[in-house]
Amino acid sequence: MPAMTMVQALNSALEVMLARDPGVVIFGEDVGFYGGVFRVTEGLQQKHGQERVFDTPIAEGGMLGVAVGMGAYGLRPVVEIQFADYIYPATDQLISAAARLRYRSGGEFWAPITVRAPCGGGIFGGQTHSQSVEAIFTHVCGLKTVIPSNPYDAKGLLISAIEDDDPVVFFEPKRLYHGPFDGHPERPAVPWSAHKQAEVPEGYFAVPLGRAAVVREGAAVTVLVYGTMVHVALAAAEEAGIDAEIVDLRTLLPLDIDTIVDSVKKTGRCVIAHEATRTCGFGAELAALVQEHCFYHLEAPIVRVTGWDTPYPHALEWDYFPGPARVADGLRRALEG
Amino acid sequence: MPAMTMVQALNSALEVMLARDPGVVIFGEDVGFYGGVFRVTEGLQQKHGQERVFDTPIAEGGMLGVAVGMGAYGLRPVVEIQFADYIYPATDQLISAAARLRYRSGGEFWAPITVRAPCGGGIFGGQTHSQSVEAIFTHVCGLKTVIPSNPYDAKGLLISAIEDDDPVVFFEPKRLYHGPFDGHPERPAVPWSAHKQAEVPEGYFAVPLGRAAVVREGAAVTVLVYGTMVHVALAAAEEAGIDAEIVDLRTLLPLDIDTIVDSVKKTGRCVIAHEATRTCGFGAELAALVQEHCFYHLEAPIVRVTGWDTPYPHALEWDYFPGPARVADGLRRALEG
Amino acid sequence: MDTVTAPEQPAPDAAAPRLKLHIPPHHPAPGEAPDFSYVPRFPAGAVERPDIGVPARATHPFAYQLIRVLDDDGEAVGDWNPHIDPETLRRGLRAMMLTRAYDDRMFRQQRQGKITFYMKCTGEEAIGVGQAFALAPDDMAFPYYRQQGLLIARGWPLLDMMCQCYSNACDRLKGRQLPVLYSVREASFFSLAGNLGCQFPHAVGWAMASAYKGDRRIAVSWIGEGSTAEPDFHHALTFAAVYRAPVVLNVVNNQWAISSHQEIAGGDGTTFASRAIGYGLACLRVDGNDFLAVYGATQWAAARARANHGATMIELFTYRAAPHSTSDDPSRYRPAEEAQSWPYGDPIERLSRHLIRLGEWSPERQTQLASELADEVRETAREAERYGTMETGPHFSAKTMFEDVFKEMPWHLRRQRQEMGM
Amino acid sequence: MDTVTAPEQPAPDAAAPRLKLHIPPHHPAPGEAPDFSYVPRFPAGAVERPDIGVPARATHPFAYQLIRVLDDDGEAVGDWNPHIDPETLRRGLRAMMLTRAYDDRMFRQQRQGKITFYMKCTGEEAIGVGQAFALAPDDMAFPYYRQQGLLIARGWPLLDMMCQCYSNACDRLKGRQLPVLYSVREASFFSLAGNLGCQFPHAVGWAMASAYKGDRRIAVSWIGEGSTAEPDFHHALTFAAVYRAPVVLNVVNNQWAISSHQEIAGGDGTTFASRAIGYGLACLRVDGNDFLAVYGATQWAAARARANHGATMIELFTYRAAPHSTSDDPSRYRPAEEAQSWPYGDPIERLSRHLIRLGEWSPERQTQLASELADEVRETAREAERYGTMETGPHFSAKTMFEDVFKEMPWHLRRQRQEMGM
Ligand SMILES: Cc1ncc(C[n+]2csc(CCOP(=O)(O)OP(=O)(O)O)c2C)c(N)n1
Ligand SMILES: Cc1ncc(C[n+]2csc(CCOP(=O)(O)OP(=O)(O)O)c2C)c(N)n1
Ligand SMILES: [Mg+2]
Ligand SMILES: [Mg+2]
Repeated sequence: MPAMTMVQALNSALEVMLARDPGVVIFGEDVGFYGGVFRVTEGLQQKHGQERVFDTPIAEGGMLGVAVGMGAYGLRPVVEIQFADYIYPATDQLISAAARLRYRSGGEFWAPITVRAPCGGGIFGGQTHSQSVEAIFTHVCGLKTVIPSNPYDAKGLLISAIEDDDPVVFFEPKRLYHGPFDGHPERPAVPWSAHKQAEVPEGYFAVPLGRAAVVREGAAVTVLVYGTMVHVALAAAEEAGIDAEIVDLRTLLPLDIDTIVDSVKKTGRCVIAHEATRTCGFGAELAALVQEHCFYHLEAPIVRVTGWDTPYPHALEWDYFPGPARVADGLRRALEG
Repeated sequence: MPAMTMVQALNSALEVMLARDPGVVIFGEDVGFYGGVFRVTEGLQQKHGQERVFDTPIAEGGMLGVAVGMGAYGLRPVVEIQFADYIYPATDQLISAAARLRYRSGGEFWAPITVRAPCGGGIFGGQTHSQSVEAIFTHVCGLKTVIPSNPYDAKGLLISAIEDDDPVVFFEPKRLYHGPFDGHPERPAVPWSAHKQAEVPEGYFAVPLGRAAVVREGAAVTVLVYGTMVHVALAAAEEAGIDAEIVDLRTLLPLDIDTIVDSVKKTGRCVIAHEATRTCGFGAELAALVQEHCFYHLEAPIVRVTGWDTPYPHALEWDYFPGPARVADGLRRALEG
Repeated sequence: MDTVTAPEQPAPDAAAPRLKLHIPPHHPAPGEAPDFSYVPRFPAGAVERPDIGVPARATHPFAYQLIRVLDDDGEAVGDWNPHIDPETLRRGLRAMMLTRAYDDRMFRQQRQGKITFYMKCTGEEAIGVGQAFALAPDDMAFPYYRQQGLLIARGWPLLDMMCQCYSNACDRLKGRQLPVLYSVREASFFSLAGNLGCQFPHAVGWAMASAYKGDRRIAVSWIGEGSTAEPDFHHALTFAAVYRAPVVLNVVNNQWAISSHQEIAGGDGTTFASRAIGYGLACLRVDGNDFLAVYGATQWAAARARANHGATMIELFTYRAAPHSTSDDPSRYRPAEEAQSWPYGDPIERLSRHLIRLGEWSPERQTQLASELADEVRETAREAERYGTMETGPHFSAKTMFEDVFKEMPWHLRRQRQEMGM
Repeated sequence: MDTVTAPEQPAPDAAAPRLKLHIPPHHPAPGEAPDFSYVPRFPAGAVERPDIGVPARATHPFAYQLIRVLDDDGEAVGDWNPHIDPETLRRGLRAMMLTRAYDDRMFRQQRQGKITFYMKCTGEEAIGVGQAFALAPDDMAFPYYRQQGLLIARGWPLLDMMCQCYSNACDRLKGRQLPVLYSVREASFFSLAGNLGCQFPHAVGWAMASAYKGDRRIAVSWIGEGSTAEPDFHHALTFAAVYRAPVVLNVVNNQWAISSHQEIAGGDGTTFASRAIGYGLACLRVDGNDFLAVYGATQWAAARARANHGATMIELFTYRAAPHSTSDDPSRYRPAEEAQSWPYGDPIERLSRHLIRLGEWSPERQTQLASELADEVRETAREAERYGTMETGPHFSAKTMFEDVFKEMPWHLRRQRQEMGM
C-alpha cells in the first residue's frame, strides 16, 4: 500500500468519490484550477472537469447557501472553507438551513453536504489562520463533526462524510497535512511516510463515523484527544513514562461514548486535551459526559489541557499551543488526583 | 419603588443610559418608531430623537458591522437582534471583529457594544423563535454573556453591559417579559407586579457583571440556573419538597465561580438546568468546572436537565421545555446519586 | 524633497458645514393621511418587451420603469400582455380569491385560538398565483412565507395546508413548524424557513444543479424587499451571475417590513430591481397587482432561464394590505387607509374588472364565487379540525420529536427519548 | 370553471435545449500568452467631472468608463486633473517608491526566515499613496492588507511597521498579529483584520458616528474585488445608502484573488463600480495605476462626503503584480508576463514620466532616489532587527498573551496565566 500524506489521502478520497458518484461536486475558494491553497484538490479539476470541481466567489455563506440547494436537488456538494477561521460567515446557512432542513421539512428534504476546513495552529498563522472552532458546531443539533488525525482515517472518514446524507463538518488539522506532529516544533519535521497510519489504500474504503480508536492502550489514565493532539498526547505519555490509554475520538458528533466509558471505567482517571479555547470547548462536554457515566469509577478530577482562552497569538504560538509538557503535566495531575 | 415588568425594566435601563450618555445609540429592526416587536424600545425614539434610536435594514451582520465602527469612533451602540435565533448572520462580526478588536490592535481599539436578543421558548414560536444560543458565545474569548431572570437584574445588568467597554451579548428570556414563569403553562399567567424582584428604581443603578445570586438557600443540592430556568427550578424545589440551594448565574461569562464552588462544596450535589440543547450547552462547562473545583466534595454525579438535542418543536413545545417535573426528577437523581 | 507626506492642507474651514446623520423619517404616521407621492404613476403598456435572448444590459432601463398590462379601465395593453384565454384567467381569478378566502379564515382561526400564528398575503395574490400559472408545475419554488397562493395555484389541497397550520395529527410536518411554514416536495415547493433570505441562494444552487445535470427545470425564488439587506440576497445574485444559473429571483416589494418602510431597506431614490444591474443580471420591474403583467414578466424570465440566457431578477411592486402577521398591529405605525389608497389597486378587483370587460365575467358571478369559496374553505376547515387543532390536539406524539434530526437517530437522541420516558 | 390550476401546458419540447452549467474558464493558463482582450483601452481625459453635489444617478454612467488623467505620453489631461504642484508630485513619487522598496525588502526578509509572512502591493502603490495625499490626515482609514502605502504616505515610521512584521520587542501589537496586519490609531489607520471584508461596514459605522457627532472627518475603506462577494460588502453599501454616511468605499480591482480571476468574483460583463448603482450610491471607476486620476477621484468623493452628499464607491482598476503573499506561487495559475503586459502600465513609471515631461524630474534622479530609498530601508531594517526578529526574538513575554482579551482580566484568564506558570 502506498504511503500518503494527509493531503494526498484527502485528495484521494475526493478523487474516489468523484469517480464513484456523479452527484459529487467540489467547490470553494481556489480549489479549481489551482487545486487549493493547501493543494488538497490538486489535479481534480483537470481530471474531472470544471463543472465538478470549481472556484467560487469569496463568500463562505454563499457556498453553503448554494450547497443546500444542490443537496435538495440530489447532488452531494463538498465545500472547502479555506480556513476554519473563515467559517463564521457560513454559520447561518450551516445552522439555520443545512442542519435543520430534514427536521423542519418532516424528512422531505435534507442536506447531504460535507464542509471541509483546515483547522488548528502550528504554522504561525496568527489568530485568523489557527482557530479550532469545532465546539460551535457540536452544539448544533443536526450537524455531524469529524476531525481525523492521520492519512488513513482522513481518507476513510472523508469518504463516509461525503456518503452521509446529513451535513458533516470535517475539520483537517493543517499542522498534520505533511507529517505527524508531536508538539515539538524545535525538532525536525517528520514525514508521514514513516507512520503506519500513512499506508492508505488507493481505492474506495470507509472509516465509519461515530467510532473512536484506542491508539495506545494503558491502565493508568485515559486521554481523550482528536486531531493534532493525538500525536501530542502520545509524545506526552512516552516522555512522562505514564501508562496512559489514548483514545482518538475521530468523530466528535455522534460521539463514541462506549469506547470512552469503557476506558475511563478501566483507568479511573481522565485527561482531555484540545487545541481550542477551554471555556465551552468540546472538552467541557467530554468532562460532563465522563462524570455522568463514570462518576463512581473516577479517582481524581477530570483534567482539561487546552488552548488558553485568548486568540491564537502569532509570535507566542508555542506558548499558546498545549504541547507535550502541558499534557504530561495534566497526566501527572490526573494521577496525583 | 414602582413595579416593572421585564420589558419596562429594560426600557427604563435604555432610557436612563440615553439620558446619561450622549454616546449611547440604539438600533435594530423595528426598534425606532414602532418601539420593537416586544416593545422594549417603546417611546425612546419619540423622546430622544431618531438619530439616537432608529430602525435598520434587516441585516444582523450589518448592524454589528456598523456597531464596531461606531464603537471605534467612541459611541456605545446598543443593538437589538429581533430574536436570538437570528443572530447567526452576525456571528462573523461579533466573533471576528467585536470580540477580537482590543486584542488584535494591542488595545488601540475596542468594541463597547451591547447586543440584546430575546431568547428561549414558551410562546409557541417554533424552532426559529425559541432558541437559546448562549453557549456559542460563551466559547468565544473576548465576549461577555449575560442572561437576567427578573426586572431588577434586567435593568441593573443592562446598564452595566452598556457601560462595559467590552462587547456584551445580553439575552432576554422572552417568556419572562411580562411575568415570572414557573414552567406550568397550564396555570394562569402571573404578572411581575406580585414579584419582589419587580421593584425597580426609576433611576440609574447597576448590577455588576460577573456576580451570581443565591435565590434560594438550601443544604441538600445546588442548582445552577439562569433566565427562565431560575423560576422553574424554584417551582421544582418547592413541588419536590427538596432543600435545594438555587444559584441564578446572571452572568455566564465572566462566571462567578466562587459562589458556585462554595454552594456545591456545602451541598455535595449539583444539578444544572438550561433550556438550550444539551450537547456542548453551557451546562457542559458548568459540569466540567464543578467537578474540577469540587471533585472531592461531590457525592453524586452532576445532573444536567436541558432542552433535548433537537430543534424546538412548535406543537410539542411543552415536551421539549425542561419543566418543573423534569427538574424535580433531576433533583431526585442528584440526591439518590 | 525628502518627505513622503502630502503638504499640510489648510485646516478644514470652520465655516465648512458639519456632517449630519440622515435617518429616513417614518411617515406618514398613523392618523396622518396616506402619502404615496413617492410612487410615480406609470402608464400601462408603456414598456417594450425585448427578445428573451437580449444581453442583460438591455434590460437595465426596466429597473426604473414599471411593466403594467391592465390599464385603469381593465383593458389589457402593450407588449407584455401574455394573451391568456378567458378560461385560464377565470382559473387565475378563482385561485386568487381562494387564497384570500383561505387567508381570511385562517386569520380568524388564530383569533379564536385554534392556531398559534398566521400570515396573510392579502393584496399580493397576483404574485403567487400569477407566477404559478406562468411557470411549469415542476419548476422548483423557493418561496418565503407570503406565497401561499403559489401552493394553492399548483392545486395543493387546502386540507393539507390547514393541517399544517393546526399542527394536528395530519400535519405533514409533524407539528414541528410554525403555521404557514409549509413544505411540499410533491408540489416542487421547498421547505419554508423562519430565517429571512436563506431560500434565495438555495434556489441558485438548485438551478446550478439542474444545469449541471442537463435538466430542463428551472428554480424560482421570492424574497421580501426588507430581506434584500440580508447576505443571502447578495450571495444569490453573485452566484447566479457567475454561473449563469437558470433561476428567476423575485423581490416582493410590498412597501413594508413589519413596521419599517421600504426606505429603511434602501429603496429610497432607487429600486430593488436595480440591485441586479451591478451584477450584470437581467431585471424587470412589474406591477405586482396586475395578474397579466406578473404572468407576462414571469413567462419571459422563465423562458430566458430555460434557454440558458441566465438569471433574471424581478421586482414585484405591490402593497402589504394585511398586517405583517397575527402578532402585528399596523395601526401603531401606518395610516389605516393606506391599503385602499394604494395607487395600483387590488389584484382581484383588477382581474375581475378585466374579465367583465371582456364579457367573460359578471359582478354577480364574482359575488357568488366569493361566497362559494368562503363556504368551501369553511367546510375544509371543519374537516381539518376533525384531525385536531393546535388548541385541542391531537398532535404528533412527543417521541416523534427526536426523529429527522438525523437520518438515523444517534445514541444520544435515543437516550434522551428514553429519558423522556418513551 | 372550478379548478384553480393553470391548464396543462404542453410538455417542454424534447428538442428544447437542455440546461447547461456555466463555469468561468480559467485562462490564460501559465505558459499561454497574457490576454487582456477583456480590458477596453479607455483614453485619458475622456470622462467629464461633475459637480460634487450631483445626484448619485448622474455618476452611474461612470461605472462603465475609466477615469484617467495621465495619457500614454505622460501628459496630464482632462477634467479630473487635480493640478498638483510638482513638489507634491515628487513627494507622492517618493512615497510610492519607498513603499515598493519597503515591500521588496520585507519580502526578502521572509525568504530569509526573519519574518513568517509578507504581502506586497507592487503595481498598486498609486492607490494607498495617492489616496492618502487626497484625504485629510485625520480621515479615518479602514484598509485591508494591501494599503501599506497609505500608512507610509501618512508619514508613519517604517521602523514601527517593520517591528510589527518582526513581531519583536517593539511590536506595538505585542507579537499577536500576522505581519502586515498593522493598527495605528495615531495615523487614523484602523486595525487590519485577517477576515476579508469586515472593515467595510466598520467604515460606514464610523462615518455614521462622525455624522451623528457633527464632526468633519469622513471614513474611507478599501476592499479587494474578490472580497466584494462577502456579506460585509453588501452591508456596507446598504447602510451607507440608507443613512447617507460620509464614507468613501474603494474596491481595489487588481484582477486576481489569489488564483481566482475577477470573473469568479462576478466581474464578467459588468464592473465592480456598477455594484453601487442598485443601492443608489454614487460611483466612479478609476485607473488605479494613474496617481493623478486616483488623487482627483478621491478628492471628489471626499469633498462630496464632507458636504453631506453621501457615500461614493470607487473602483480602482489595477493589477496585482506581486504574488498574493509569500505563501503564494502565481506561476501555477497565470502567465509570468502578465504584469508587464498590463495595459495601464506601472504607477511609479507613469508618474515619473509625467514629472520628467514637466521638467521637474530626470531619469538620473529617479535611479538615484531608488537606490537612496533602498539604502534607507536596509538601514531601517537593520535598526529594527536590533529589537529582534521573528526568528531570533526577543518577543513580548508570554504572559502578555492574556492581556487585552478584555479591558480587565477576568479570573479564568488570571488562573490560566498562573497555570502557565506566570
Ligand atoms: C434573519 C431574520 N431576521 C429577522 C427576522 C424577523 N422578521 C420576520 S419577517 C420580518 C420582516 C420581513 O419583511 P420583508 O422581507 O419585506 O417581507 P414581508 O413580510 O414584507 O413580505 C422580520 C424582520 C427573521 N425572520 N429572520
Ligand atoms: C472571510 C475570508 N475568507 C477567505 C480568506 C482567505 N483569503 C485571504 S486573501 C484572499 C483573496 C482576496 O482577494 P481580493 O479581495 O481580490 O484582494 P487582493 O488580495 O487581490 O488584494 C482570500 C480568499 C480570508 N482571509 N477571509
Ligand atoms: Mg416587505
Ligand atoms: Mg484582488
